[in-house]
Amino acid sequence: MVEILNIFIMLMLVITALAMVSSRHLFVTVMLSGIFSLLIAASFLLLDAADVALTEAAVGAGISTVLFLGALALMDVEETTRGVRRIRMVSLIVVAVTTIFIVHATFYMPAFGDINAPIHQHVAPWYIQHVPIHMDIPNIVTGILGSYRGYDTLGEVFVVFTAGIGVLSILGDPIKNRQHRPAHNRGLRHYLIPRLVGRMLIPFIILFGLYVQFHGEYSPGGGFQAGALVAAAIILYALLEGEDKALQVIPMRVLYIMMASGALLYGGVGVAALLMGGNFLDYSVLASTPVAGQQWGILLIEMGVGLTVTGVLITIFHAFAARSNL
Amino acid sequence: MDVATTLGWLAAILMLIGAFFTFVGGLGALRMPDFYTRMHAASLTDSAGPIFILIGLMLISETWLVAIKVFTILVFLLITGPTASNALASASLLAGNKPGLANDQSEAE
Amino acid sequence: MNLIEHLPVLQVILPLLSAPFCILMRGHMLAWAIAVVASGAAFAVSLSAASIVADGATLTYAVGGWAAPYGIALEVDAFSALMTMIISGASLLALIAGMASIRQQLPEEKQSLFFAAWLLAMAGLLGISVAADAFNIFVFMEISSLASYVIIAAGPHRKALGAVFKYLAMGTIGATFYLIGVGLIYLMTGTLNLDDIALRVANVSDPHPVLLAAGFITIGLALKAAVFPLHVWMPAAYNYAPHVVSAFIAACATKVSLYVLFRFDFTVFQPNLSGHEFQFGHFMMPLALIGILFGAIVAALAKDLKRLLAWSSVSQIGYIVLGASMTSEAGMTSAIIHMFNHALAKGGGFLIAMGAALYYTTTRFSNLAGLGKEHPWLSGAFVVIGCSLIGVPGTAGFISKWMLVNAALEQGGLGIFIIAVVVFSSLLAVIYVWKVVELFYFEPRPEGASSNAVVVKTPEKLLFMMVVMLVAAANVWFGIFPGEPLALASQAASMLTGGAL
Amino acid sequence: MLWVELYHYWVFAILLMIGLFGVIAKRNLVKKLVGLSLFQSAVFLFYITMGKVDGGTAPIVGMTDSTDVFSNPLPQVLILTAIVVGISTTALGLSIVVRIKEAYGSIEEDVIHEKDRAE
Repeated sequence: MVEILNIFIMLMLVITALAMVSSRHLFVTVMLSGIFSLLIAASFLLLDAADVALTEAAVGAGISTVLFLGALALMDVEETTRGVRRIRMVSLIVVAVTTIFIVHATFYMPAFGDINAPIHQHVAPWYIQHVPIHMDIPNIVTGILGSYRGYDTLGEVFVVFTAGIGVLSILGDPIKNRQHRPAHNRGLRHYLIPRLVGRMLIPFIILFGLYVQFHGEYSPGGGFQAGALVAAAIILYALLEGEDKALQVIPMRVLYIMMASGALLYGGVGVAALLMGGNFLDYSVLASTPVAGQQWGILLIEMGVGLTVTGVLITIFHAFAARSNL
Repeated sequence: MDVATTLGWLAAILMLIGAFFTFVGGLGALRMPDFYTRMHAASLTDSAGPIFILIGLMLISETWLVAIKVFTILVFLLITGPTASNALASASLLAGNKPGLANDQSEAE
Repeated sequence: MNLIEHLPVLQVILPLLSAPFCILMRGHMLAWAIAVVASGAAFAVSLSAASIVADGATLTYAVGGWAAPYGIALEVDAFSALMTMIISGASLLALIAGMASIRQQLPEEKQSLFFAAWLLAMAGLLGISVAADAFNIFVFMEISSLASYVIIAAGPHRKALGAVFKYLAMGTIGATFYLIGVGLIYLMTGTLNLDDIALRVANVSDPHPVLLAAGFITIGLALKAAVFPLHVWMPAAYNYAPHVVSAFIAACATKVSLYVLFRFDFTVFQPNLSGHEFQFGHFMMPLALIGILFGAIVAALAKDLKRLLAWSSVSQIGYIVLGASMTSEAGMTSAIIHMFNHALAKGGGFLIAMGAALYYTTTRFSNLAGLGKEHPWLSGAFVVIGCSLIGVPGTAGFISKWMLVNAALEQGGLGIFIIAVVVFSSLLAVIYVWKVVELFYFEPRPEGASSNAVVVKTPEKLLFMMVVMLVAAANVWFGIFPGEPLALASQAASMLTGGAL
Repeated sequence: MLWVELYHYWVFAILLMIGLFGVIAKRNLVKKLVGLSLFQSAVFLFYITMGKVDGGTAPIVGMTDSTDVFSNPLPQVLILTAIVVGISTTALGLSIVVRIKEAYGSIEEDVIHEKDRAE
């Protein structure tokens, strides 16, 4: 039964992808890419990856679509050139050859779902066995993400941080960009119903974000998903009430501090472990018992992730919005 | 028939009804003549379909917690769906997209 | 706390954690100071790590206290120590020399963001160099790439944007190809730690997916390393980046991708896949040879100093790949020592382009004539660095060419052909360097040519000239006394090819 | 049956190639970015697919019976990181496209090339 659902979603994925690439209307392409993200999130859920599904839904279908739409507000939404025929032929050949190579190799891969495949025999069972012992938390994904591979996650936070300062550096400070124009942007003030409903929803979204943040050790979720949710709530506020209002609630200065302090909090936990005699990011030394230390460490670094992600996503939104109203 | 089986059958029927509404909504969005009628079809059935499907799911959920969660989802869907349709329609109207009325059509012919 | 023990991780986190402080500081000079101090600290760490590993030792570090393969391991050996020295040294020198140029090209309010991105780019490159985990390499590759896009896009010309977009698209494809390769390896072996992969890849049920992985990883990294014919993003990106960024990125960015490629191929694939040495050599060598000639020819036709240097990089990367494609210890030594020597020469070359732009606004040839008379020291330094690019005896470039020719002689009949190509491309290098020298010394300054775009303050000028002289002197010094880098390079080469025997 | 065991990988290959085609062949910069994110999504699917165990559940201890078989958590961790990297790249790419549009008045590569050449 699940297999049929799987095949159905896979088919939908391919169809959506084809439509995305072939549509000449960019708006359609972007909306289809949002649908694609939701479909692939459903597929992740079927494949037992709840955390990934939550992230993909929040990021791919939510934030990414908002960013694309913000950028499209500035451009022609019609694709005018079809491209050079020669390039299309060359890319078709490249693509076809690569596909043949991959499909050829799949025949020698372990079968889908085979528990005897090497990946289920080495390393991964150790994690499943040791997360309850080392950290005593139910969500194994959070345990690996926060501690065993915490250094990767540190890198991930800095990737987000880089994107934040990158967009600011490329598009310029939103406040300065906004000074050049009259404040005609009032959000959706004249739309009564969306405004009322939206305002009612914002507290719930933030509440859910906080739940995802602090319940990440027990259920799917964590700093990144929570950050995306809280940022979505603030972005919704900005859409309803206008960016000026949103910038009054959380000024740019605060956003700068959020971006930097989240990354520093994460790094700081690592350095604290270093100073207390452990290796970098070795949370075991942070508290009286190693298990408590691990739990504190994961809690703190997840907060760092949440802070940075929230700050960066809101900043990126403001940076785009300030441009598109020029 | 014990209670569980009855509930199961009831849930199946409710979900089928919900699926039917959703399907009709999709059909309407494809076949209706202009933007507003299409949106009307999609929006109405997008509220009706989930009501039946989610109530069906609530009937067969194993614990109360799950049922409450599904109910919460239903409440949010009932609030956000129509709001989105409203926003979409007023945006379209604001952009100058006039509804195609019956007499307009006769003029066009 | 024993600091020596923590050297591998300090190497990365010192610049990484300094970056957020840069954006918290309002003053741009303060951000510059943080960047300089962090680069200096990273350079000091890399020097002390290099002194430990020079005799073949390896520093390993388990991040989070979790032993590999469960946790992420860091490893510093001779090869990575050399890379970290190149990266942090290039960053330090470029930052010190670039004060005036940054002021010329970047608005003040953007500078603290610029320095933060700079530090992140450097930290990413350093993170790749010390990583011993296939996925961790991907993460830090993305930090360095994203930050590089940001600092290149800071270039004042609008063409910088197009160049960055192309770089972003191709860089992401390259990184994703690498990710696919890592995924395939993980699928077949169940591990991500490089040493563990090397152990387990020999016992996989079927080599086909591993071969596909080798293909994806090689192509992905070759894309990021701008190996011919995947170099198309590189000349424009180097050309339109801010001058100071060109000097930094050109010295180290593509070499780090090559470093990952070599490490992966020589320690994971070649010892465990029969015939893979042959495949690697015969895939890379023709590309390297064509790249060497093609890059040199386009460079000889260039009409802009930065463009010339960028295309010369295509050619010089060819030399590095050529050395590696012989899959012998001598060839690998020549490749690694050329990474170091080319960083010195190319970094220096872009520093001089920066100086020229400082005095004459642009680096177009039509605008640079007569530089030799007005700024004799600067053009003198270019002559030295140009000699190093050509490979004149007595300069650093000669050492690597000499090693390359020696390695080629081991290859028998094919070696003669290789040497012929190397000699011919050196002649082309003479042509393109001579073009600039002629321009500097033998052509009069055109009437009405623009000059002195910004007021260069005396301390800035002193620092700049000091760095340029230092780099020029290093080009000569390491040509006469190549001891330390050569020791590291041959140590690294024997470690890499030792696995292949 | 062979195809049931492998079709997930084939879907990955097809999606990957649709994305790659979008990046290489399309001349519109936004389209290229959409292709790029499609290309990355395909890789996410590949990783998650290989982590699935038949009859397994999401790797959360104690959600259901403790004797459960869990799907492999490690690819999920890697993909969480990769998704974040993907959105960061997209955001940065979009901001560059916005600047290109302002500088050139177009986001079609051919038009941009022409304007560059005209300079």
